Amino acid sequence: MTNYIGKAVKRVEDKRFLTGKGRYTDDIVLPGMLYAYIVRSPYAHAKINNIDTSRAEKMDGVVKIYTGKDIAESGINGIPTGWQVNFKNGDTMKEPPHPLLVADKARYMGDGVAVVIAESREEARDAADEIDIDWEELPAVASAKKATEDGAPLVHDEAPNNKCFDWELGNPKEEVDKAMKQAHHITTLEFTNQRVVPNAMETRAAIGQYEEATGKYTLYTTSQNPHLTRLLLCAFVLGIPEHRVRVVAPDVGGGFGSKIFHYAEEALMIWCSERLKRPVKWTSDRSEAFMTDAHGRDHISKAEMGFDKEGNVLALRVKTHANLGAYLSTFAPCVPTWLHGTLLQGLYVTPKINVDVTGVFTNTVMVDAYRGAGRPEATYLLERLMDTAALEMDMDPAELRLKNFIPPFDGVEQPGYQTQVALQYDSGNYHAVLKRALEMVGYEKFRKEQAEARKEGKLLGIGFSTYIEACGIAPSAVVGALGARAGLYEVGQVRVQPTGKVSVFTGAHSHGQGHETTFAQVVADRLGIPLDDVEIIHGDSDSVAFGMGTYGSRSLAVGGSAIVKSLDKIIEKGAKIAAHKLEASEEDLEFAEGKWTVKGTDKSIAFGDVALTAYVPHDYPEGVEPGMDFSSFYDPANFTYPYGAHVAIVEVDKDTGHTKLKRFIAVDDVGNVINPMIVDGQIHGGLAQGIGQALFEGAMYDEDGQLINGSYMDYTMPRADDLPSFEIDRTVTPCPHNPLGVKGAGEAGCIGSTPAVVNAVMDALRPFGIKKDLEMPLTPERVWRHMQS
Amino acid sequence: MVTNKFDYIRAESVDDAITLMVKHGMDAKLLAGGHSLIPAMKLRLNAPGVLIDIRKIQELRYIKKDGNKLVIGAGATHHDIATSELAHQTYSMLPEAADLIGDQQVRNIGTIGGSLAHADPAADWPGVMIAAGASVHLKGPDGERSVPAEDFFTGFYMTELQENELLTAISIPLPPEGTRSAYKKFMQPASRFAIVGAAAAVTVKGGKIERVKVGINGLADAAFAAGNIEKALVGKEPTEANIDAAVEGTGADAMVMADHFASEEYRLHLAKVYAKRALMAATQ
Amino acid sequence: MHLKGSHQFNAPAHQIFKMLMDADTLARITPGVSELEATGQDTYKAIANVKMGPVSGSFSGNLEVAEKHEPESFVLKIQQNSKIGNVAADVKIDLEETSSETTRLSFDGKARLSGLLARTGQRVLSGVANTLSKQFFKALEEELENLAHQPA
Amino acid sequence: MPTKITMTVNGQSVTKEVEARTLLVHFLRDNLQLTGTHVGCDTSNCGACTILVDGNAVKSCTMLAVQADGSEVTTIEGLSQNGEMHPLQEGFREEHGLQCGFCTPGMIMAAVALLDRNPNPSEQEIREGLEGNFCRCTGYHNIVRSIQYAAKKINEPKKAVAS
Repeated sequence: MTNYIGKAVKRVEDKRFLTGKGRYTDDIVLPGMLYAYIVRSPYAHAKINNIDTSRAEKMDGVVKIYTGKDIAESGINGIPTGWQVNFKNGDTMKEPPHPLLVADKARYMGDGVAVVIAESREEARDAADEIDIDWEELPAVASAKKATEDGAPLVHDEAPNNKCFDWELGNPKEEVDKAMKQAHHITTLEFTNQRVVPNAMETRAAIGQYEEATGKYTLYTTSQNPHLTRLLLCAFVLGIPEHRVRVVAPDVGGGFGSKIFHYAEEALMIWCSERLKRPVKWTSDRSEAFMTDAHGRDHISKAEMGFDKEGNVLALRVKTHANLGAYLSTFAPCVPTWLHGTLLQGLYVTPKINVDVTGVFTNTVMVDAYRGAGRPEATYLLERLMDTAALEMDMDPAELRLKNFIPPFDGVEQPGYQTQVALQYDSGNYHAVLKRALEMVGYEKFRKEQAEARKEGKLLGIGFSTYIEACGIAPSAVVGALGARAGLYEVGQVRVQPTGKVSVFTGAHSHGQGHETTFAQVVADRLGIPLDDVEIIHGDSDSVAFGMGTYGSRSLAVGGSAIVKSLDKIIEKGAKIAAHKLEASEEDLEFAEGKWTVKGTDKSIAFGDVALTAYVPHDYPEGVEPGMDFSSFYDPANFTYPYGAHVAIVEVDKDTGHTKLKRFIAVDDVGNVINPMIVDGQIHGGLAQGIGQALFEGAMYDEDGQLINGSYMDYTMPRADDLPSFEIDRTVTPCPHNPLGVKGAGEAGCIGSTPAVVNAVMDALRPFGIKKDLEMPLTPERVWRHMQS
Repeated sequence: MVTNKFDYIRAESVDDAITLMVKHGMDAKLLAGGHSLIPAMKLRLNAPGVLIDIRKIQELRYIKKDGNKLVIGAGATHHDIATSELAHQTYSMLPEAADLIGDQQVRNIGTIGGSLAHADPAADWPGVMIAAGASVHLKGPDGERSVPAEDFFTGFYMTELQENELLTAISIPLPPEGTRSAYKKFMQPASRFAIVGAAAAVTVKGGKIERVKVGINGLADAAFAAGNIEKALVGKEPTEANIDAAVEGTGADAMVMADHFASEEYRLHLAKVYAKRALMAATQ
Repeated sequence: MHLKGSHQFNAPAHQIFKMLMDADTLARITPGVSELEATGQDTYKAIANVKMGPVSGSFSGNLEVAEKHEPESFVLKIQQNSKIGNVAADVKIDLEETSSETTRLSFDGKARLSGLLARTGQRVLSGVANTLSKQFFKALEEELENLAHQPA
Repeated sequence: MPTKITMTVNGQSVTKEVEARTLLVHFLRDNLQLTGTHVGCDTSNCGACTILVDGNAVKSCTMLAVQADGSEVTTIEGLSQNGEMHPLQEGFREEHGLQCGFCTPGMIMAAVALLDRNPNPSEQEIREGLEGNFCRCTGYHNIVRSIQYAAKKINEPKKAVAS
């Protein structure tokens, strides 16, 4: 049996994780390894008058202490950003330097100031306490909106009003204003899409290893994106030769975006190792992770949606202040613009849309992509508008959506759908997912139950959300035109070994997504060989030609397609060899079930025999090279556009404001599915994170820029008993432009779920009037206060 | 994740622990379950020079009936109490509260003595002990003494424990017939400590409340007995209306805490709601 | 963090005011303060040891008395640094005579925390503040009582 | 001042000298190279470091190695017997109860203790029993299924084994 696609194949990577044999960065111990501890700013904004390391240097086991001054003096460039978004007037965005350690001034609580390197973790930690820093605290600003006001503290002198860029997309503002004037009803929301902390369970870690004898550098790092890290490290930060640099991302314990980016600690460990000629390891504590891992979301938005009398959407107007943090992280400028503004069409035929975004520096840690990246923010905005509008216009929220959906199109017979905000959707049947969700929830029955419950004073609520996302990032030419400083293709190499076993090298990286299984299914299925004969190799820049990593639900759509391209080349070459061996013409052969057969006969040759012939080419077709090893670069023709409908049912405790999520229904369309078990798992995880944002999570900076809930004692992570079992289903609308017809599933759950939950709470609170200005997370006190007001 | 350096000594007995405390003075800390102390030490919020480990002192780990009292050794873990039939028979709020502390891993290691001596105002045991009318037994170089739970908690992490004194046991008078109890807790969602916890022990005779005791934790800087409720309910029928009226004003003269999870106003509101829930559970 | 509280004392305002202006007394009654050394007119160097439950830290820094309006009010400006974080506080203290022999002392101000204390201490901060102010009031009361019992 | 400690880890007796401040999790990872036990936080909340000490689930980041002197310790590496996966390990694989694998060892060890005390837990009891363990990947849905799978397997009549 070699038919693997669409089957819930158990994961091949599980055995090592289940037996404690996973190999994460912090598990790695190299001979002679030193340990680094990074001293960080306790202030959000402060001048460094002096650093005295003399006492610390004398501590046991201390090998060396470097400060920001050492970094500055060695002339290292800072960490660059990978995306450029210019001002509306054409001026280049502000891109202040982001040093590995700061020398003059700290710009967020957690900014690195010095690194202590010692023989042991304990000694490095002890010595750090003996460093004396003379700080001069400066006024700080943490809110994106306040930061743009006149007189606000400046994070970087070169960015007046802390503006990094301002940006606009969609129809001209005047057209949208005109359409709004004709609206029968306008729903307006002003809200914060709060800052959340990705919180992958494995904290970041990095080991730098420089070998003097060979001039080789190795970086072991917790990265979703090892090749890009290598490129940035070599070409922009340290100026070291890329061909002598190996970046390894071994087993990585979750990322959710936060490990896509090139972080200062990675370059710092390499730099320290080069100086000390010994490997140096840094492992983040959780408290440190809260302060220094890039956070997600943090938009302050005003959104207005105009409707005609019948409830048809006429126009959408959005103004967003996006917090970028103190420096620009790798994808920071792209997230609130090209991953947010472009998704504001949603699933609706809104004829006029204008979105205006200001990117803002603040004295907080960097903000960048977090599961969904921009798309959850867009979805939250649209779906809160939809449910609120339905309440205000006294319409059914499901009906209002069905009325405004873009009609079905498959992208083959019917063309893709051109939005007002730059994208062209590939294929979709949006009515189908919502109708299926309504069926699963038993909508009419629920409304009756709700009415009964209300009579008894119980607060039951139902909330909807439908979403679309742009995944499979992305056509290089398109993203290049939008400001990306790299291409976004993927690399897939298939190496058939002489015995017919297959090694596959992918530039995508797996940190929980199960590539080692899903990709192997694709390969085994196409080649007609047992799954066990396929090995997927990823995460090591020395093994894999190149890669753009895993994020934006792109691995299978882009990385998988690159592998398919190479498989096609293998089969094509195999046919030449098979034809020679079978003394037939290529056209007379067909490849199926792992063998080439002369059509209409029982003459055939197995894949393994062809492989062996390719490596032992004694009897071989003329003009054909020996070996079977092909590498392909796949650059997609378009993004992919998964979509779905989510429904939440909640009960609010009238006495305390506590929300209990009772049911969660998700119907997603992620295109074709290779491994339904893995896709379901991706959806589940995304749902938990999206629900987490709605009800529990939120990083809180006080007005002095202090992160005041930087530990699990104060930052609420969703636990098993906070969540119900999920009820999920899907429809399948294949992607018309990639060979697998897949769209991507990693972010779907996280994008759709947040507004569904918030809408459900608002619906539960309906007996108290129409509530719309409740901020996430919907903590019991906030909900209780709303019931009082 | 790295504590400061310290010396570790395992005490073999209660007397041994006291001798060690006298010897090492202010620089020493007792280590029971360690689930408050060790995390603080890992963050370097605390750096004692000596840890005296009392976790393995067997003479401290018991739950037994002694005459008309239930006596719980300070070394009994939360799990021990959660699964103790004896504790359940005495006051069902004992295992009920034990089960709401931390998580299974914490309950396996954390001890009642450690929790009471630590006196975290958001911990669950203080309110329960007050409602149970418990006495806390202390032993020091000058001998033994006992303090009513109601007087034991004096402030934020502060108790009647004097220097070099060890909390050895808690004794709880067996309740009169017709007594029921409950502990209800509104959790801080991240740490799962109590934002407000209310323990109620109610004795009903002939349809009237003969005795009632309510302990509240989480609300103020120390757990306290809600005297207002006692005054309002004794002699009354345990009806919802009477309970509603009785919980009014709960915590009114307490120094109420506030943080980003719950403001003073909200905490005061919750105190009423949870006092009522505990009372309802113990009477209805 | 908002700091707020008040307490009634059995002493006239000027007496309390005088007492609070005396460095030795202030060092004695301020919880945790082990040393208060004058560095100039109304400015002090202060060393404090705070031991409270899970937290134990040695702080050092400055204390300044500003905006003095004897005997009605003054502002206490405190900056204390430690390995576990820093505290900066501005607290206005008002003394209002409620009768010839009684005075209500109220304080109102803001403490700003940074570093580890800010990040991990939120759950305990208002409790710490409450207890410290309770201790302060109690100590001041005792100090006033001692004074009353001393022969004039 | 290093202290000599002896304990039984996964059935083998080990004696080592450690600093008093060495956490049990660091002892396992650094001194015994048992890196299956992970560190996910520094406040004793996440449970990634959960192991069994004398049969009880504990968070090894909140216990000193010296406190475990004389104890019997089981880590994820010691769970399979004679090359056979424990029903929980099997359950997590069958029901896709893991993704990135980082929380998995702690989650499984917590589940071992959970089933030990309650061999037939309801879904709600499983969810409550996992309150000391965070997973960021799975949304817990399949972890619950995995534990149900294992419970069923453990409670099956042992005839399969006997034959």
